[in-house]
Order: sequence, then C-alpha cells, then structure tokens
Amino acid sequence: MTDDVILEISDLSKSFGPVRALRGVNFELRRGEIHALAGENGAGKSTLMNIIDGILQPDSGEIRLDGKPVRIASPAAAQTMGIGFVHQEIALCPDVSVAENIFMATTNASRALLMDYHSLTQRAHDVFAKLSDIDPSVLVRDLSISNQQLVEIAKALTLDCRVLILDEPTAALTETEAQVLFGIMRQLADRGISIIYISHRMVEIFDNCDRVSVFRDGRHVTTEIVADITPGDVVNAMVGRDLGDIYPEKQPLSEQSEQEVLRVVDLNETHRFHDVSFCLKQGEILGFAGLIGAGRSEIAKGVCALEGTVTGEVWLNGERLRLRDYQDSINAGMVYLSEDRKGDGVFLDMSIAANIAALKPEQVANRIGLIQADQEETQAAILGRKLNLKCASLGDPVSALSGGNQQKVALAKMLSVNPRLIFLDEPTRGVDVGAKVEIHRILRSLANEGVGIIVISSELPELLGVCDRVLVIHEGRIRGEVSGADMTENKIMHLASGTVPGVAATPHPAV
Amino acid sequence: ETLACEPGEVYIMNVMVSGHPYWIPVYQGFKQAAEAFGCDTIFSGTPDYDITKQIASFEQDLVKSPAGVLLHPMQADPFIEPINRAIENGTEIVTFAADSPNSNRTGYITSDNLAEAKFAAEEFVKALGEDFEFAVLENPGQSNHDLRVTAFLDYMSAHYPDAKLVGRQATNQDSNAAYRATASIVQANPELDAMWIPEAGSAEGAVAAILEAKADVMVMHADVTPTTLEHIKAGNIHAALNPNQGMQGFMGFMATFMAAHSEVFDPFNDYKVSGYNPVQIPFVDNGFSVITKENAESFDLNAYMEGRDPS
Amino acid sequence: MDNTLNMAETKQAEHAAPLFKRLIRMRETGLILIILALFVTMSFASPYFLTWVNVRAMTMAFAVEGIVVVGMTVLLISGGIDLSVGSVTALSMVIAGWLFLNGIDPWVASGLSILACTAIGAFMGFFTTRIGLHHFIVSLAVMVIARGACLLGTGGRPLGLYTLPPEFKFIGQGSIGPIPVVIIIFVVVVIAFDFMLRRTTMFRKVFYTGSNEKAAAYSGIRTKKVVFLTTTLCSALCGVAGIIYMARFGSAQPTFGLGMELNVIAAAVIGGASLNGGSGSIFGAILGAVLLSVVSSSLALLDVSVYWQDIIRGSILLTAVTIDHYLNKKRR
Amino acid sequence: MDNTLNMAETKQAEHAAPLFKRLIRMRETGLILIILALFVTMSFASPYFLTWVNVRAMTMAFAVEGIVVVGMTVLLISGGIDLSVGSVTALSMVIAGWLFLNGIDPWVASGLSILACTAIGAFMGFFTTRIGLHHFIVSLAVMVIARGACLLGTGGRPLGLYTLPPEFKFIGQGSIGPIPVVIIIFVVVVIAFDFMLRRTTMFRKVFYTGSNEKAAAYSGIRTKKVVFLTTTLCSALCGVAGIIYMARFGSAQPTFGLGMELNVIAAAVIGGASLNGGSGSIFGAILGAVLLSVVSSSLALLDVSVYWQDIIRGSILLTAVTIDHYLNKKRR
Ligand SMILES: Nc1ncnc2c1ncn2[C@@H]1O[C@H](COP(=O)(O)OP(=O)(O)OP(=O)(O)O)[C@@H](O)[C@H]1O
Ligand SMILES: Nc1ncnc2c1ncn2[C@@H]1O[C@H](COP(=O)(O)OP(=O)(O)OP(=O)(O)O)[C@@H](O)[C@H]1O
Ligand SMILES: [Mg+2]
Ligand SMILES: [Mg+2]
Repeated sequence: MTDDVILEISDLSKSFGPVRALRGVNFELRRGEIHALAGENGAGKSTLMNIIDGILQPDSGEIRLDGKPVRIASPAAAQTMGIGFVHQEIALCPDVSVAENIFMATTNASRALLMDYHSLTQRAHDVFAKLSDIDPSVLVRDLSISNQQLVEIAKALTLDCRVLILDEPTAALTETEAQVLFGIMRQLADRGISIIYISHRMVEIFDNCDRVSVFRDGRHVTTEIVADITPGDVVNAMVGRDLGDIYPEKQPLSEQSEQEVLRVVDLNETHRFHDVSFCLKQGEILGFAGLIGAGRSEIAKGVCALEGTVTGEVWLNGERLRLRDYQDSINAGMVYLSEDRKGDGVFLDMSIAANIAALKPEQVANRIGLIQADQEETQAAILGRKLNLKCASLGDPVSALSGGNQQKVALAKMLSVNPRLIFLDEPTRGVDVGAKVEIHRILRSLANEGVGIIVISSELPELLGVCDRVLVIHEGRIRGEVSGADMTENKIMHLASGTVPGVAATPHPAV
Repeated sequence: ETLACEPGEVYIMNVMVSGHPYWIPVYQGFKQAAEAFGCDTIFSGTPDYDITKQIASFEQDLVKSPAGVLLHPMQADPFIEPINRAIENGTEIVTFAADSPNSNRTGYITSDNLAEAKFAAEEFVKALGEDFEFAVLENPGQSNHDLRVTAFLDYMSAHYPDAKLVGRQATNQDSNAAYRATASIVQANPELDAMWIPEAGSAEGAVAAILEAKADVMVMHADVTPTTLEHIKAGNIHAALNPNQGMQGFMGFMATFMAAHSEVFDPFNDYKVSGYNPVQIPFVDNGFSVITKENAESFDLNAYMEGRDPS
Repeated sequence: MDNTLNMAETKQAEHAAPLFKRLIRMRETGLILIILALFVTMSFASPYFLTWVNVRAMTMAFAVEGIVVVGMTVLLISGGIDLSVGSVTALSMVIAGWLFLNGIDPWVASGLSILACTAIGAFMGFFTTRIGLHHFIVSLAVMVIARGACLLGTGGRPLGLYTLPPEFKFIGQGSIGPIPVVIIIFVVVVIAFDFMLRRTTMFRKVFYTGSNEKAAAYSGIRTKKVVFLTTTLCSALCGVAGIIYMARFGSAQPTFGLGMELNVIAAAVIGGASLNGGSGSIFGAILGAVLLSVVSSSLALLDVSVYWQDIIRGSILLTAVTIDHYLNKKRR
Repeated sequence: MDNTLNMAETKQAEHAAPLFKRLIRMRETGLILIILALFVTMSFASPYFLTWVNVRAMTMAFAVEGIVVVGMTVLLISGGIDLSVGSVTALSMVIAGWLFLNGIDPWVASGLSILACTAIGAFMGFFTTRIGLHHFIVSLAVMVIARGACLLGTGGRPLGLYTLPPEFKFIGQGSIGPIPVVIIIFVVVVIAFDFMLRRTTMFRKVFYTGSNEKAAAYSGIRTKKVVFLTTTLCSALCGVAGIIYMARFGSAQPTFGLGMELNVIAAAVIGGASLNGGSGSIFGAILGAVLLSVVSSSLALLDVSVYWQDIIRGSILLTAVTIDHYLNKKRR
C-alpha cells in the first residue's frame, strides 16, 4: 500500500428533496488500498458511490481524480476514468446470457464490429474458474439471486479499472464464495487497484480491509487504519453508542418446551428437494444452513405452498395444514420473507405504508373493506419505529429508500400480520449492525411469545448467534442437524459441502 | 320578391371522415347553390370514422343555429333523435348519400346504387356474354358500398343465372388487402372474367394484383381516384361509375334551403293541420357518370379544384 | 431520531394547509390545470363553447366510452391491456339487438349480452393467466373474432332497433331534469370505481399485482385471479357500454368502435396509468378522456379546416402531455 | 454439484447433433412448424396454393410491410413501441409524391422523403428520451399529426403518380428474373438486419438496453442514444416502405396504412418480441408476418365467407400462438 491519493472528495453534498443524503462529505482513496465504508442504513454510502460512478450528480463539492478536479457525468464517463462498480442492487439484463452480461461494458467499449460469442463464453468460463461454476451460456433470468450476485462480481472483475467499488457484494453470498472474493480483492489491490468495500459485516472489514471510513447521517465521521481500532470502535462511531452484545440470549435448555409449533413430514419436490422432515419446538429459533443453491429457500417456499408442487405433510401448532396456495398459508399464520427484496420482496413504486400493509390489507381496513389511510400509516409507523426504519415520509415510494431500509420494509411487512411462524430468508441482508441487533432481539422475543422462527442465512455467525438449532441442507436434503455445543462453523461447513457423511437428521417425528 | 338568405343565414354540410376527397366536389356544388341564393356555408363533421364523434359535431353545429344542415349520417338510426331534436329547434335537415329514413328529415339526395349495379351488370354481359366467371370485393358495414354489391349480385342471379360468382372478399377500402384478396382469387380461378368493386381504394390494389398475374379480367368499380383514373386511361380498368357529386351537393343545398323557406310553398295536403314541413322530398337521384378511356380527362379532381376554395 | 422527526414535520405541514397541499400533490392536478386552460381559451375563442348545449354535446361524446376507459384503467393497473374493447362493445350491441329482434325482452337481452361479454373477458383471462400468453396478442385475436361475430350476427348491416320500448331508450336518450341519463350513469360509474380503486382492499390488490406481480404473489395475493378478474371486468364494462350505446342510438352497428382501443388506452395513459402496470387512477383517466374529447370538439366548433384538425389535435396532445410531465416532475 | 453435471450433459448432447439441437432450441422453431403445418393443410385444400404465382403473390402481400416489421422489432427490443408506422409510411408516399409532382426528380424526392421520415423518428426519439414521455403516447400523437400532414399535403385526394419514370416504378413493379424487386429488397433488408441484430456489437446494445435499461447504463451504454436511434430507425424504415409502396401502386394515398401498427406489432410479438423489451428476433417477427399474411391469403383462396373470415382468422391466430407457447415451454 502506497500513500498516493488516487481519488479525493471534498465537501460533497447531495439532497433528494427534503432528504439530505450527504452533507459536506470528505473522503480519500489511496492507490492499492482496500478501503471499507461503514455506516448505518441510509447513512449515504451508496449515494456517495453513485456519485463517484456518475449515476448521480452532487449538489455541491468537488471530486479530484489524480489530483485533478473532474466531473463524472455518467457511468460511461466513469468507466473511461477507470472506475468500476458492483451495485448493491443487482442490475443485470435478464434476457441476455451470463457471458454477455459479464462483458457488457467491454462490448460497449470495444471497436469490434461483430460479436465473438465463442471467445466471450471462453473468457466468461475463465472468470468463473475462480469464482463459481455458473454456465456462462444460460440466461441470467434463470439464475438464483445469489448466483446473480456472483455474476455481478464477475462483471466487475473483468473491468479494466483503477478504482473498484463493491457495494455490499457479499450480502447474499456464503462464506466460501465470499472468501474467494476476498482473495481476488487482495490480488487486485496488490496490483495497485484501489477498492472501496461497503459492508455491514464487521468481520469482513477487519479481516480484509486496510482502512475504514465511517458515515453517519450523511456525514463523514472518521477514517481509521483498521489495524489501529476494534470493531467496537467502528460500531460506536456508526451508531453513536455502544451496542453491547450483538446476539440476544439463547433459549435456556431448561425452558425447552415439548410443544411443537411446526412439524414437516416427508416433504418432497421432484426437482428441488427430497424427504424433508423436521420440527420446530415452541420458543426455539431454527436455522437452515447450506451452500448457494442447496435448496434452503425452496424448502421454505415449499412449506408455505408458495412455489412448486409439493407432497408431504405440514402441521402447524398441532393442526394439519392443507394449503392450496400461499394465501392459505398466510391465513394460517405462516409467512415467508423473500431473499430477493427487489425482485419479490417490495413494491418499489408504491408507498412504504402500502408495502407494509400488503400481506393483509384487510387489517388496515374497516368492516366493509375500505382502507383507512390513517390506520395504514399508524401500522407502518409502529413497525417502522420498531425496526429503526429511516425515511422522510411513509408516503414515499420504497424506491427512495436505502437498500437496508428497503429490507426493513420487507421485514415489517412480515411482522404486520402477527404471524404464528415466519421463515426469514436472509433477514438481515444489507441491514446495519444496529438494526441487526434490534432485529435479532425482536426475533428472540417473538420466539419467546411462541411464534415459530426459522432463519435461513448465508452468514454463519448470524446463524450461530441467533439459532438454537441449525439444520444443514445439501443438494435438497437435510444432511444433518447441529445444536448446543455442536454448533460450530466448522461442523456446519463440513456438512454443507457434503464432505462429512450425512448424520441422521431429526428422527421422523412419530405421527 | 325573390328567394334569398337573410344576412347571417347559414347552411352547414356535415359529414363523417371529413378528410375524404369524396366530399370535395359535393361541397363545391353545395357552395355554388348557396352563393346563388346569397347564403353562407360551413363544411363540418368529424375526421374520424366514429359515430359518437359525428353526432357530437352535428350537435355542435346546432349551437350555431343554422337554417339547415345537409347531413351525411354515418348510420341511420343513431341520428333519429338528434335530427328530430334539431328540427324541433328550427334547423331543417336533409340527408345525402346515406339516409336516416325513420327520422323527420325533409329530404334525401343520393345516387341510385341499384342503377349503378344494374349498369355494371349489363356492361359486363355486353362484353362477355351471359356465361362468365366474376368476383366482387366488398366492404361490409358501409351501407352504400354494401348496397352496390348486394344489388349487383341480386341482379346477376335474377337475370343472368349462367354467370358464376367465384370470389367474394371483404377488403374494406384497403388497397393492400385488396391486392392480397385479388391475387388469391385470380389464383384460385384462372378463368375469372370480371370483377365488380364498390369503391376505388380496393380497386387500386385489385388492379395491381391482376396486372401482376397478367390475368385478363374486366374490372369495373364505383367512385374514382387519380390512380384508378390512370388505370382507366391505360385500359386496365374498363370503367368507373362515379356518382354525380356536384349534383348531389347542389340539389342537397336546394332541398335544405327550400325546407328552410317552406313558407313559399302551400301544397294541397294536411301539412298545416299536422304541422310538418311541406317540402318533403323522399328521394332525389343525383345520377352517375360512366368514366371510360374517352372521357377520363374530365374527371381529374386536382385539375377541377385548381383555383377553387375547398372550404 | 431523524425519521421520527421528519415524519412529525410532514404531519404538521399536512395539517397546516391540508386541502391545498393535497391538491398540489395529486397526480391529476397538472391535467386539471391544462384542461382549465383549454376551457378558458376556448370560451374566448368561441361564444358557443360554454353554452349548455355544447357542454352537453361534448360530455355525451365521451360519456359512454368513459365507462370503457374505467375498465381499461383497472386492467392497465393490474398490468394487462385490452385491444378488443371496440369490437366487444359492438358485439354487446349486436347480441342484445339480435336477441331483441328475436322477441326477447330488451332488459333480459341486455343482461344476456353483458353476460356474454363477461364470458369473453373470462376467455381472455383464461388465455392470459392460465396459458400465459400476452394480453396484447390474446386481445388482438379476440378483437378480430368479436368483429367477425358482429358481422356474422348482422350480415354486415346495422340492426335497426327503433322499436325498442321507450323506457329502455330512456337509458340512452332520456334526461332527468336537464341532465341526460347517460351522463348520470357515467358519473356514477366513475365515482364508484374511483372510490373503490382508492379505498377498497380488493382493488388495492390490483395495484400490488400490477406493481410487481412476483412480490404480490409473495404477499399471498392470488395474482392470476386478480388479473383474470380485471380482464373480465374490462370486457363486462364494454358490455355495459354497448347496451347504453344501443339504447342511445336505437340501433346495433357491427362496425362500431373501430380504433376505440387506442383512444381508450391513450386516455388512461394521459391520466397517469402506466403501461407497465401498478399505477393509474380512474379520475386521471377520465380527465385524459375529457382532454382528448374537448380538443376534438373544440376544433369542430371553431370550424378549423379538416386538413389542419389532425395536426392541431396531435400537437395539442403532445404539448399537454409534455406540460403535464413537467408539472409532475416539479411537484415531486 | 448438480448443475455441473447438467452442464456436462448439455455440452455432450450439443456435440452429438449440433444442428438438430440448435434448431430445437431456436425460439422460431415452433412458428416454423406451425407455418409448415398451415402450408401442408393448404396445399391439400387448394391445388393453387403451392403454385409459384400464388406464393409470389402471398409474399408480395407482406413484403413491404415486412420492412416496417423489421424496424418495429428493433424498436420493441430496445423497449419502445411505435403506433405511428402506418401514418408515417403514408406520409412518406405523400411527401415523395408531392415533390415529384412539383417537378423534383423521383429519386431525389424519395431521398428527401426518407430523410423527412427519419426526422420524424428523431422527433419522437427526442420526446421519449430527452423529455421522458412514453413511446405509446408520443407515437400516438405523431400518428395523428402525420395523418393530418398527409391530408394537408394532398387535400385528402390520392396523388396519381402514373407519370413516374419506368426505372423508378421498377423498384415496385419490376422483376429480376422471376423474382420481383420488392421481394429482393425485402429479403436483403431482413437478412441484413437479422444478421446485424444477432452479431454486431452495435445492435447487441439494443438488447441490453431493452432488457434492463439501468444495467445497460451502468455498463456505460448510452441507453438514451440507443433508444433514440432505434426510434429513428423504425421511422426511417417506414419511409423506405412508403417509397416502395409508391413505386408499386403508382400513387400516394393519404389514407394508406390505417391500422397497420397493430398488424406490425402483432407480427413482432408472435415472432417472440417482448413488449417489455429485451427480446425478439427479426427472423421470428417475419415468420409472424408470414403467419398472419398466409392465413388471410388462404382464407381468400378458399373463398371462405366474408362473415366467417374474421372469426377463423382470429381463432387461427390464437391457436397458433398457444401452440407456439407450449412448444417453447417444452423446449426450455
Ligand atoms: N432516489 C432517492 N430518492 C429519495 N431519497 C433517496 C434516494 N436514494 C437515496 N435516498 C435517501 O438518501 C439517504 C442515503 O441513502 P443511501 O442509499 O446512500 O444509504 P446507504 O448508506 O447506502 O444505506 P444502506 O446501508 O441501507 O445501503 C437515505 O435516507 C435514502 O432514503
Ligand atoms: N426457478 C427455478 N427454476 C429452476 N431451478 C431453480 C429455480 N429456482 C431455484 N432453482 C434451483 O433450485 C436449487 C435450490 O435453490 P435455492 O434458491 O433454494 O437455494 P438456496 O439454498 O436458498 O441457496 P441460495 O438462495 O443461497 O442460492 C438450485 O439448484 C437452484 O438453481
Ligand atoms: Mg446502500
Ligand atoms: Mg436462498
């Protein structure tokens, strides 16, 4: 790492109407460093990155590249200046092959008249050699959200850039893929490329980054060398207070109830998963672990009758459910929080309040089915406050929110119906530490109230921290179960990658 | 005392698809008659093929309290109520080229579609004998075109049962559709001798198809466009039957004007007691011209309009 | 915290000048201003413009089509589109007229006809939601089929129905006081649907579905059912419109409504409906219809040359939409 | 891993029977099968169907419109739509015809006319990309304006252009060997654009833009420019089509092409173009046009009653699209 500054930002401000997203921000990026950005949801991180990439124009302030003031008018301009960007929200062309998506920018910049699909596919294979085993010739619309994220990353890695911005690239990745990414990042940095890395996972920042800048409420708070500080310091600077314990207390062994909230027997789906049986006791938080594409999401959706044709039995609070579709599941009190918030979690162009009411608009309506605007707002305000949602007005469209705040809206939507059982697929994806703690506390208290909680997460520490018991899924089957002292990253990883012969899963509950 | 308009007495001619060139000579006749009586005229209607819009434009005409309206009602019955209301409020209504027979309109000016059809049939027989194959294009839904075709078919089957109808396609005045239909008909019937087409737009496409197939078909159609005129000159089209538009407009004005000045007329009937307008003209035939190679030169609308005001 | 504070502020501001604020924030305000401007200009340009007869004629010109606009708007919001509205409206007239001429009571005939149109909508709904074809292509095919059925049922000639009983014709030709029944029906339908669309949970699901069908499905909404129902509703309203037209015209015209689809969709889009679904309002769509209709009517009233009318009409449309766009941009 | 296995399998199979596999995987195969089935049925039904003269006539019936289909398909892929194609085609005839009648060399007149149409496209492109209005509404306004300009330029009367020099008429009426020039031009345009759209980097950007405008913009593609250009291209091709029509019919008809837009869009959609942009192919769109045209021609050839034709046509369209949909579903 050298000290010469490649990118310098001074006194940058940006407002969206009444919302002041950035207020006089200063920031500098040095050659060959990996510079982490931390800050609560809505602190202005993505906004700053969008400005650096020319997607947004600042209201005031200066950007200097190599010491020279520049105006970055568009992503195209940013590209010619050597700035590459992996967006927080996946932006891929669904109707186009993976290979073409990866080399879209290259195609755009090239002077070649004709496409060379063969070399494109070949080069895409090369890129993926390190990263994953996605077939470059499939259409992006057929990929799962995590694989799409990998494509986004692959896309950035092919850019010939000097500054690489990664905005929460690991939010949907598991440890394995994330580690590969960190390896590549380090190689790039060693070649003199500067990387801005945004993440809410402190571990990642402290394991992989050189410096960290903290933002709060649109202001730059501090920049430190990572080696000089502790995660606690960063969190403190971000939130303005000490969070204490990140994970709530687990369920004491003594209090374990025999009462079953959920029992799933022999759930099968021809292509996606097989012979899935498990149960969830009252007061317990259950986790699903597994690699990308293991089938965790599919199982949850199968239980809720959300997708696919599923055979098997589902019992909720001792009652056999016969669900025709997800509506029935909601009516029975069983809901599923989607992992793809932009694709199927929120209605981007509708108001926050309307989003939160979507599961059961009847709840905010009077007896003859008329929606009461004030009830709708009140419901949203209560849940919003509970989740520390940051917004200008509850009437704003969700698209005006920062990524993490959008996630909170999706979560609030689930909580709005007072469910009996919630599947949470990547519940804290993109959510800041402070809110994360809050969400974990909420989950625990819901569990204590008897609500069934099943968490699917790619972030192992989260699973370990929150869950009382974790099921490990591998290729559509439950490969094993860990709990108590057995619950270690190591054990789970082995089960998840199939390197350990499957231990007997939860014995079939006697029917 | 001669009959003439009071100052500000205005007569309106209201049509549908007002951009269609058919109306131009009609309106010229209307205007010429109006000038002779010192009357003002307005050309009005809707540019669209839309009954609701035509009714709206008709009702808006009435806001101007005209003495009379010469109306081409797009459909008969929808205009009954508006026409009757107009007459009640003192505006006389005469229809032309299409009628609203159940309304109280005082007159109806039209060319005789039956006569046109009969003429065409006889013309074919004269050239081809009584035993030939023929086809028609048509435009279902448009009453005068419909009549031209059905009358022709009725006449043929009644008088010349040996002639054979081998093709009957709807092309709705679209030359490309007419091209396609005619091409197929000519394919399916290599012996085809004659075609009768109720309007000129389809005729353009039909002739193109016949020329391309190098078929020997005798074509006749109603109305005329510059292109079909050229085809007539070149001998590709045998003849066109064109309603006498000038007479239609001229007589149309006369009928409307007389209806508005009915006080000069005191006929031997019950009109005074029953309270209807005495100038009742059930039907005026404005006649039609047969356009052939010989007289085609005189039917160039652009030449006719040279130096005339279209509005 | 920031958000609580901000929220409180907004609340307060709303209370300070609630009506004015709400008006400014309304999507439709721009259109209203444009239409007002048009009215003011026109009443200077022509002394006849603001007469009752003219206003009545202008309203009658779009009132029945307005009912179709309502159906189309709901369908557009749910993410669909329907090109068959013109022919289905015509078919509604033809079926009812044909039944009437065959001795069936006109009210019963009308009911059956509306039912038939509803069935056509259900048919389209089936193809779009169950088979998964695009609305555009399904409704295009149905547009052609329904027009063919009109021709078949009438032999291409309008059915004269002046023998309809006067109490039936009253729907289309009568007035209550000075106000035509047609306009009353139109206003009732518009207000009812505008209210329902804004307020009922049922119609809220239409917005969710159109905004993001997948997210709606993930919210437990039976999106296929929603789209099926909006498709059916649109055709049913075409059926209703056809009956009113029949009563108004005293005839059933097989060629009625050619090109109506573009007009109706344009009205909804001018009024803020998105062709991608998820947004739109009945009130806005009706304002769109008003704008289109008033422009046409004004040109007719001013005796503008036919050869200029289309050019002016198109230009006004483009200008109005542009102004509306800018007004909305500012307001945001 | 599961998917690696699958990939390997696919790879292997590809090598085994590459052409066959590729054919099966092609989006257009379903349509080709349907059209083939239609051809086989028709050649049993009518001995005239498979004659050269009939095939030639059927091809002539859609060849010129096919050029417009090409432009529309590219525009649809980029995420736009154009309702003005019919009137712009007519306007092209009118401008060129008017200039010719005013003494300008027909080739120069045609060039100027195509230029004017291109300018109209640029005008629409400006409103859609710079001002941000929806293609639907802008092109609707332009459709009305262009139709008005046709009326204004001709006084509503078709321009007789019989005096066009024979070497100019050759474009529309001549043949090279047994093959009409019109068909040659059509085939060249189709092959050229199909190739460019599949292979050139320039046209790939059209796909990227239509598939996800944001993603394309993030990759540095000037998406507004792309959409501007596709909008312009579509109108320019309408200009070309108008000139060919003029040469073919020897006249300029101000009312030409009414309703053409639906036909053209339908062809593209049947051929796999998405109304949401991002997918489609020229080849498929032309197959769509072939399907529509062959059905019409066949009904005429079989002398099916006018009153049944629309019903049959619509039903065949719906059936074909449904079959195509299922064939594609299977293939995936
Ligand atoms: N298009 C927009 N319109 C209005 N407000 C916006 C818009 N985009 C962002 N904001 C606001 O700007 C602020 C900063 O958002 P930004 O996306 O930069 O946050 P962030 O730090 O990236 O948060 P996260 O960690 O949740 O991604 C937020 O309050 C957000 O609501
Ligand atoms: N729509 C789909 N069509 C075909 N296969 C699918 C579809 N959705 C998912 N799959 C496949 O189903 C398997 C399970 O996917 P799922 O999303 O449940 O995995 P997961 O364990 O949740 O992992 P992640 O979400 O992290 O990718 C994967 O192989 C995936 O490719
Ligand atoms: Mg962000
Ligand atoms: Mg998942």
